[in-house]
Amino acid sequence: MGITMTIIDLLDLVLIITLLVCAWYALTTPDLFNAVIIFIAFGLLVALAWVRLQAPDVAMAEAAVGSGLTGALLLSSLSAIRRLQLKQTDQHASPDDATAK
Amino acid sequence: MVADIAFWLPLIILVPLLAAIGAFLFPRHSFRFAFIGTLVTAAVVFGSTGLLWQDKEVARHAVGGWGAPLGIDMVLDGLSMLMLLLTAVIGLAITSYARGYFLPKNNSSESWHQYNYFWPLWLFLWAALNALFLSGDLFNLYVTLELLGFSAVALTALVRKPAVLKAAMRYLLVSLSGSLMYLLGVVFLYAGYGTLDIALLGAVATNTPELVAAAALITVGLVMKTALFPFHFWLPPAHANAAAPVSALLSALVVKGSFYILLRVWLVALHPLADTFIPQLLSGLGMAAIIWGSLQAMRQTQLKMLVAYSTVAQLGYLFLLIPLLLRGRGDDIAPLAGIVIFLSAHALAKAAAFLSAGNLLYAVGEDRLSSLDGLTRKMPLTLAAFGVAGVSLIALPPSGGFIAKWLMLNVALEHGYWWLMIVVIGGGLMAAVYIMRVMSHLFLEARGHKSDVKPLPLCMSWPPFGLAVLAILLVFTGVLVTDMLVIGAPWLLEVAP
Amino acid sequence: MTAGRGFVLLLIVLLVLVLAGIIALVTPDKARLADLAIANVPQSGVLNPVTAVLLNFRGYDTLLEVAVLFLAIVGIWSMARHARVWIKIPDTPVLVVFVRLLLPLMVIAAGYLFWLGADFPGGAFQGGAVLGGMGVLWVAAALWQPPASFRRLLRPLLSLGILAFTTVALLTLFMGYNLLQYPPAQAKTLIIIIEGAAVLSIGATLTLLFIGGFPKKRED
Amino acid sequence: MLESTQLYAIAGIVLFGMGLYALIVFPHLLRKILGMNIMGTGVFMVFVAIGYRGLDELPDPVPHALVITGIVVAVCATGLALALATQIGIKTGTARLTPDVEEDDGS
Repeated sequence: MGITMTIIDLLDLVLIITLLVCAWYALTTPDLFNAVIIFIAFGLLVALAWVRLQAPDVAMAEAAVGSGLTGALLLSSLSAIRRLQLKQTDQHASPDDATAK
Repeated sequence: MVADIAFWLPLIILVPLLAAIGAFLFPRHSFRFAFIGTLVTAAVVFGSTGLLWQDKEVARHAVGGWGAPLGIDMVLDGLSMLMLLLTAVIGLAITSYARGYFLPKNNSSESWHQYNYFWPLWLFLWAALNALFLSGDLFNLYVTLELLGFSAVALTALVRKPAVLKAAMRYLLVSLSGSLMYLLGVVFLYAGYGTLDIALLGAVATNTPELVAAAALITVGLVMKTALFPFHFWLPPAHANAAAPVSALLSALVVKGSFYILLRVWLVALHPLADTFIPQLLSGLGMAAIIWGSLQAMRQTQLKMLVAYSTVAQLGYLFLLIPLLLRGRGDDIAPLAGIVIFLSAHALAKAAAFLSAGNLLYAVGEDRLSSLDGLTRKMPLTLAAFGVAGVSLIALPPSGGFIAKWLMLNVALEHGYWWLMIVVIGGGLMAAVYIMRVMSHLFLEARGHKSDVKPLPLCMSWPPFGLAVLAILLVFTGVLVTDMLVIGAPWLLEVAP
Repeated sequence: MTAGRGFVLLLIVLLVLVLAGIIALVTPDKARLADLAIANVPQSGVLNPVTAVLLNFRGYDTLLEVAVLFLAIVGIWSMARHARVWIKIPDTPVLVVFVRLLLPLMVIAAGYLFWLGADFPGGAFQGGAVLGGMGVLWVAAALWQPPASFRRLLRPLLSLGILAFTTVALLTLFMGYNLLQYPPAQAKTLIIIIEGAAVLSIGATLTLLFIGGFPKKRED
Repeated sequence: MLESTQLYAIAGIVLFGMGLYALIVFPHLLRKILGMNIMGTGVFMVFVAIGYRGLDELPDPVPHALVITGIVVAVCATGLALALATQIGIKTGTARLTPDVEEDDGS
């Protein structure tokens, strides 16, 4: 019992650390496209966390809405904004937010 | 069934909601839905006021039949009734005004687009406000806050200029982060006390670390949305650049929504913290808001920007008495009466001011103060509206603003808070300066070429005047408001948890 | 600028430390609604406690939430008069076949999730989300350009969920019950009606969120 | 010794903080929207974590239902914010919130 508990806790710990690292990268990676991809991965990890917390309903909603659809939304907006910026290549030369760091 | 007030509570929310859906479903008839929706909503609110006045006791509607804590309760007491009533009165004026303001003058698809989307969004906003005022559940309040925020932002962005869109974006981001802070606070409350019902929380809450954390998060989140100094930065650009009826809604009602939640949560669930520094801090920030907002308003060169900074200042007054209110709670209704009358007077006067500003803008085409010279003769009713609203904003007697400040000062002096007197009087003087600046331009002799003033339709010239007159008439309502507010005080649930 | 950032960082680190400390100290045996909710599940008409909370105990929240979904589309259409330029997945034959195969499966999955949701994990939101995902794939793979006649169906489709919900709400109210108080015998039927309408509306809403504007025409 | 429920709750708070930081500090709108989403996920994680009582006890279904509501509200917020951001991109050529009034890092 004691040993299984420790193993489970270890799993939680690893999951949480991966989650936090993912979130940090999603927020700080210079390229926005990468950031969105990492965010989608982050969402899937969060869904895993919901499963660990015995919340399968939330896990499904998270995987489908929080990660999948939000990710798709972000990607489509990103491509729209980038295309706009390519179209008007004026003073805003950098198409992504390399300077947002 | 019909004589039972509990029956009417859901209708106060569902009528504008259904009208909003209809206005979106049938864009060609959007105004018809708005018109009928406005009248019916107002009628339901007025009817409920009558019933509540008759019953003199709190009405509760347990949605789903479960009752708190498992279900959600709608609660109608004196405080929420007055907020609903205020919203309905301003709502009538807005629907009338917006009909004239948005009705396309040419056949451009852009202006039809604006016209057709204004109505469902405005009805959604109204439904959200009503749901907010009636809700007794903290998570339910979160959903109503989001409904309110989304419709307010979409209404702001109806004017599709870069500056406005940016202001709307900033507004959205502040609003969303404020809601999330609020929600985290609610989670702390649930973690500590296992319930989301405000009244039940009031019965079990004690001064614990989780209550302090929740209070801090909820207060900061809601204060951001209420635009209390120093979180006011998003308000002036959004309120000044939106279309006039939207500016009126935002300044008169939307910021009051989050303030109302703050008030209610502090009166009941967070009351064990009444003697901590947080209420004092809010009062201090209120003072800072009055000084900073008034100074900024005096510096503005554009009318709507001036009126928007005046909102920043006037919101400060709402927070001045929070510590005294919490100390007295239900035993002493005077501080609350002062706050509520001030809130109402500001809502009516500010809506009138923004609508008059909209009229001037509509007639002249720009709102630089210097372009308003000598308009008095051309638009007497609008000018009268602005002047009368100004009287209440400065709080000259006799006006709602005056009686509210009078009540506040009485309470403050009674408790020895003499420094509030300096702030209140100083704020009034500064308001006089910025209002007089506008009036002096309007009464200046015209320097020629002002013949191209567009005539105003009646549905635009009367609503601001009516609202301004109501702001004055509030001076007679002190006793009525107090009697109304007593219904439900001290806001604790009699039912055992 | 960097000084400002450092200040923000400092404030947030402090906030996180304090809040984390407090949440860790809240003893995990505090009162919660779990027992009350689980005890009332048999009267709710469904077996999945989460669905019981969403559609019955706190159905009013969900009503407002469906209103939020509806409002989101009204708001987006008021801002963006045309669909934003969306990503177009290069239509390789493999992809086309893949998506074509996937679509019916997703419809089935959506229906299954919604039906299952009454008694097992799943429900209207998850089903609607899968439906929405299907819509997104459909649009992104450019397999389908909505014909003009279909656009007229969009508004009714969007409002189906909220209309069904408010209709049931009004029905209960006018039958003399409280708002959204289901008679136990009809509870399951009513919940299924609301959920069924909601699944379609949520699917449509999520797809239209992705399109991000009234699907009139592409901008280039 | 921390239990896993507390571990998740603390992680939720950290996520909330990260998201808030990004929302305040980074100028690009998409980054702000990402921050808002991560902030929300943090709140939800605290909420679900406090309803969890180990494997032997049933979890609290109330936070689960509320979090599902929250996730749906969050995706609506994201959709609305992205539509607005795209409009700003169309009108100004950049999807950043350049400070045109005053620096807004007071929060």
